[in-house]
Amino acid sequence: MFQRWFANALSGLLLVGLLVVSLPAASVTIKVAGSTTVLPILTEAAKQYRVIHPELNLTVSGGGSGMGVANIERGTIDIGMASRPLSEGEAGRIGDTTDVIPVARDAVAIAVSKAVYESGVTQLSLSQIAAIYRGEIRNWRELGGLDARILVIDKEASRGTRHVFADVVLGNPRARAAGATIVTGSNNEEQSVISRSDQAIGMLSNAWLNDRVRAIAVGEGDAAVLPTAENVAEGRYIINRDLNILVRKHSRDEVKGFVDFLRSAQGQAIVQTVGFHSVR
Amino acid sequence: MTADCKYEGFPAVESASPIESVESDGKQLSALLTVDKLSLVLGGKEILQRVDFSLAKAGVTSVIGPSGAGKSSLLRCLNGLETCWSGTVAVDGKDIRQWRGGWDQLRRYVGLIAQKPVVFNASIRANVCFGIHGWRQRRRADELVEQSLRQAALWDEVKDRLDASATTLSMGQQQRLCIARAIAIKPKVLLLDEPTASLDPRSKQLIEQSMLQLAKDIPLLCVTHDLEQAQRLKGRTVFMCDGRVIEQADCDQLFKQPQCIETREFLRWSVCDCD
Amino acid sequence: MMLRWWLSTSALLSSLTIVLVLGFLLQSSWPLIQQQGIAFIIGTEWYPFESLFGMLPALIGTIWAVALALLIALPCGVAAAILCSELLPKSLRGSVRFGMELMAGVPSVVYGLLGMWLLLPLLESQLNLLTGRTLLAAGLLLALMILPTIMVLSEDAIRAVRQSQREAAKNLGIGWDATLWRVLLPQAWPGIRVATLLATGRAMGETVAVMLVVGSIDRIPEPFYNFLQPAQTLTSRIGREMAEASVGSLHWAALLFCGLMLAVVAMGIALLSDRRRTVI
Amino acid sequence: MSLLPTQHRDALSKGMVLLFALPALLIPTTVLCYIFWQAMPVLSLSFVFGSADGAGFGVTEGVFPQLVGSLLLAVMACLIAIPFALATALYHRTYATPHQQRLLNTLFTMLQGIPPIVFGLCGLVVLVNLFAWGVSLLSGAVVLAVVVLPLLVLNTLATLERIPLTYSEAGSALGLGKGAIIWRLWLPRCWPQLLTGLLLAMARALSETAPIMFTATVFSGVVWPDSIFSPVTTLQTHIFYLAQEGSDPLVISIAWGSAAVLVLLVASFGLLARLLQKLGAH
Repeated sequence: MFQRWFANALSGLLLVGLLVVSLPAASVTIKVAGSTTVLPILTEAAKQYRVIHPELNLTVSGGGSGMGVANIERGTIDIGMASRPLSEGEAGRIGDTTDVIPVARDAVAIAVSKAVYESGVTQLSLSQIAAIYRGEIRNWRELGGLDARILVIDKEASRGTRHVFADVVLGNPRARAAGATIVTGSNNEEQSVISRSDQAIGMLSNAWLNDRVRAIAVGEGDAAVLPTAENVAEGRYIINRDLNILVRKHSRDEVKGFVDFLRSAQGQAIVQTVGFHSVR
Repeated sequence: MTADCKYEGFPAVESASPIESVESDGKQLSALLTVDKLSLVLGGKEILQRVDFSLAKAGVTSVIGPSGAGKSSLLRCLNGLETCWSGTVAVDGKDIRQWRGGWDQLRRYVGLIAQKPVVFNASIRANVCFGIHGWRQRRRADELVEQSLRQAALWDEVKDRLDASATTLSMGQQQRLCIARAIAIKPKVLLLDEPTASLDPRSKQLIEQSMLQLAKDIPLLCVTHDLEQAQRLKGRTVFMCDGRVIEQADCDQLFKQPQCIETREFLRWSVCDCD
Repeated sequence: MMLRWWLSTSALLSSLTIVLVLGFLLQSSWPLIQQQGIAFIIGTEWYPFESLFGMLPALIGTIWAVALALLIALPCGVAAAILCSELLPKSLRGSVRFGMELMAGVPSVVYGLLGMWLLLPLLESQLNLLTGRTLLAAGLLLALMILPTIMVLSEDAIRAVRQSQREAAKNLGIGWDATLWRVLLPQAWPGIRVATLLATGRAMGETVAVMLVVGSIDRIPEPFYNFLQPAQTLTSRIGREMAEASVGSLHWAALLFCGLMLAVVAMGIALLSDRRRTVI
Repeated sequence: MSLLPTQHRDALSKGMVLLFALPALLIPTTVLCYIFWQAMPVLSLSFVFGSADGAGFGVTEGVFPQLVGSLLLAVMACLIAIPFALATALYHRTYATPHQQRLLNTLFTMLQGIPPIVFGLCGLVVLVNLFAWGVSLLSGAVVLAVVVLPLLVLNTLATLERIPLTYSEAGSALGLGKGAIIWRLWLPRCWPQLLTGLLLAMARALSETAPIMFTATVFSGVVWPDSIFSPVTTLQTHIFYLAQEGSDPLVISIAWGSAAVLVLLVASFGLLARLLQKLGAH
C-alpha cells in the first residue's frame, strides 16, 4: 500500500509542478451520465468490466435522467442513463439517432418514514397518494397514522422517477404537485430526508429502501401490492419502469462492447445484486 | 489607546498618600488644582520627577522649558490620558483617582486642548456643542454655541456659516473652534498644550486675548515655547527642565530675576531681555 | 511598439468578457421576452413544462434570504469589529483578525455540508418544524458565510480613524459609547457600507450551499413574511435545473434570464460599493 | 441612557458590544473545530494521497483524484488569467487615458460582482456545447479564469498604484521606454505583492463550486485526466455530491474528510499569501 501511496504523491507533485498542458490519451474513455437510479448499476458494471478490459476508463456522473437525455442530445457523453421512457419531445428530437436499451426493471416505491409506517399507514390507494401530492390530504391522521403534518417530498421535474410516478399516480408525466413541501434532486438526497424526518412521504426506487425508509403497499383494500421482486416481475405492482441506457446508433465498439456486457448474464447478475430486477 | 499600564476604562484606585491638611494652609485652600510629587516613568525613561505646583482659582499659569522637559506629558497626566503615574493630583481638594464618575467626569472638569487642532467632520455648530450630553440638549444649545464662539473670538468669522463643515476652516480658526468646544462644557480648569504653535500672528493674538478673558474666571495652564507669549499672558510661570520643576514664580519676577542657574541659562540662551 | 499592442489587446479582450457575458445572457433569454413579454417576472407559478415561468417566488426567496443574512451578520460583524479594534489588547487582536481572514476563505460548499449536517438537524429539533429546509436555514448559512468578510472590512474602517480623533473626544469627557456612536462609527461608515454591499453581492450569488438547505420549492411562503417555510432562490433554481434543461428551449431561456437578473443586480451593488473610482 | 453616570453607561455599552460580538467570534471557531472533529476518523495521509482504484464508484477511502482535479483546475485557471490580468493592469497604468482608466475600473468592479453561477451557465452553453470542448478540464479552467480575472486585475492595479509617481518619473527621466520601466522598475519592486495576488486567486479558484459543477467535473472514474479535454473530479463537487448521502455513515465522514482537506488547502494558500505580504512589506 505504501509504494502505491508514495507513487501517487510523487506524481501528484510532479504534475502540479510540470503543468503539462495536454497529456497523451493513454486509455479510451467512456463517458456515462444521467439518472442516479441507474448509476449504481453502471458503476458496479464499470468496475467489473475494467477487470476484463483494463485499458478502458469510465467516467460516471449523476444529475438525473434529464441530464442523461440532454447530454446524449448534446453529444458530450457516450452512454446516457434514464430511469424512464423518452417523452414525445425527446423521442422526436433524438429518437432516430439513439437506441434506448432497457437493462433492468425497477419499481418506484412510495416510501414513508419509519415512524409513519409503524403508526399504521402500511398501504395507500393511488387516489390517496394523488390527494396527498395535490395537497388535499395534509395530516397523517386522515390516513389512520400518527397526528402530524405530512412532509410531501417532490423530485426535480426532469427526474425519471418523478416522471414515472406522476404518469401513474397524477395522470400525466409532467403533472404539478401542489401539495409538495420540498423538492429534492438525487435519490440519496431524498433518502436522507425521509430517513431523517418522521412524517415524510416520497418516491424512491426500490433499491434505495432501508430500515428507516419503508415502502407501502399500493392499491385498494386487500388488492394492495408491495413492490417485492415477484410483484414487479409479474407486473402486478403498477408503478414500475424500465431502466434504460441511451446509446448513439453508430457509437464506438468499446461502447457497444460495454452495452452488450450489461445485457449479458454477468451484467444482469450485477443488476440483481444492486437491488433491481433483471430484464431477461 | 495610550500606552497605559492600567486599564484606562475603569479608574484605577491606588493607595495614594492622602492629601495632608489642605485646609490648614490658606493659600492651598484657594488652589483649585494641586499636584503633589507627581512622577511618571514611560518606557523606562523618567519623564516627570516629583513635580509639585498648584493652580490658583483664576489666572494663567504658563509652563516653559526646553522641549522634552515633559511639559506635554504633565498635561496628559492631569486629565487622565496618562494613568500610570505616581504621586497625587487633586482637583477641588479631591484626588482625581477617587472621582466617582471616573476619568470622563474628570475630563468634563479639566478640559485639555491639544497642540494640533482636531475637529470632527461635522458642522461647526455640531463641533462646538459636541461635548454636551444628549442630542436634545445639543439641539437647543444655540446661545451656548454663540457664547462659546464669542469667548473663543471666532464668532464674527463663522456666525453666518455655522452649518458649514468644520474641516473647511483654517488652522487658526480650527484651533479657536477647539477652544470654543472645550469651554462649551464649562470646565473648571483648562489645560492648553502649545495652543498657538505654528499659527499666524493674527490667530495667535486672538487666541491670547480669549485666553486672558477666560482666565478671569477659570485657571488656565498653558504650555508654550513662546517666551513673549508667557510674558504677555502674565500670571505665574513655571520653568521645567528634564522632568523637574526648576523654578516657579510670577511672570515678571521670573523673567527679570531668575533665581536658579538653569533658568538664567535658559533665558540668556533664548535671547530674552533679562538683566 | 509590440508591447503597446500586446497590452491594449489584452486589456480590450479582458474587458470584453463582461460585454460578451451580458450580451450572451440577453441574447439567449430574448426568445422568452419576445414570446411572453415581461409579465412572467411577476408571475407566481414556475412550471417549465407548461411554459409558465413565474419569477416571483424565487425573487422573494432571494430577497428574503439575503435580508435575513444581513440582519444577522451585520450587527454581529460590526460589533465584533468594534470589539476587536477598540476593546481587545493588541496581542489578541492579531490572532482574532487572522482567524477571521481564515474563515473568510472557507469554500461555500463546506458551508453547504455544514448546513445539511449541523444546521438542519438543529433547526428541526429546536423549532420542531416540518422540515429544516427553510428560508431561515438559508439565511443563517449565508450569514455565517458573510460574517468574516463584514468583520474584517469593518475593522479596517474603524482602525483607520486616527487616534487623535479618539483623544479629542476623550478630552471632552463624552464617554466611550458617545465616542463610538458620534465619532468612530460616522467616520468608519463609508468602509462599513462597502463591506455590507460586498457581503450582499456574495450572499446573493451563493448557489451550492443555498441549494441544499432552502427546500427549492417554487412557491411564495404563505404569509409572504413567513421565513419558516421552504422556498426557492434564483441561484438554487439555476443550480437544480441547469444540467438537464435542453439548450435553446424556453426553459433554458428562463434560466438564463434568472442569471441575467442576478448579474445585473449584483453589478449594480458592486458599482455602489466603489463609487469614487468608477464612471458612475 | 444619559441619566446614568458616564462610567456605568460605558460599562453597559461595552457589555452590549461584547454580547453581539460573541457569536461572531465563537461560531466560526466552533465551525472549524466541528469540521475537523467530524473529519478525524477518516483523515489520514493515506486518505489524502491514497487513490480510489480506477472507475470505482468513488466513494472509497482516497480523495487523491479529487485533490489532483481541484489543483489542476485552479492552476490552469490562474495560468490562463495571469497574462490577461497583468496586461490589463499594466495597460491601465501606462497607456490608458483617464476616461479609459475609469471605464476599466467600472468594468472590473462589475465583473467581480457577478455571481460565479452565471459564468457557469455561460460556460456550459458556450464552451461545453458551442465550442464542443465538452465537460472538460479546459472549459472548467476557462470559466474559473474569468471568475478569478477581476480579482487578479484589481489586486495588480492596487499594487501598481502604490508605486509613487516620482519613482516612475525618475526612470523616464533617464530615457527609459515604457517596457523598460515595467520590467526593470515596477516588477522588481512589487513582485511579492503580485505573487500574493496570485495566491489569493488560487485560493479563490479552489473554493468555487458552482461554475465547475456542470462544465468540468464528473462524479468519479478518473484519477489523471487523459488530456485537457477530459473531465476531472474535484474536492468541491465531491463534497457536494456526498453531502446529500443519507444512509452510509462512512460516506458522510468521507465528505467531512474532503471538506477538511479543502479547507486546509485553501487556508494554506491564504497563509502563504499573508506571509508573502509581510515579507514584501519589509
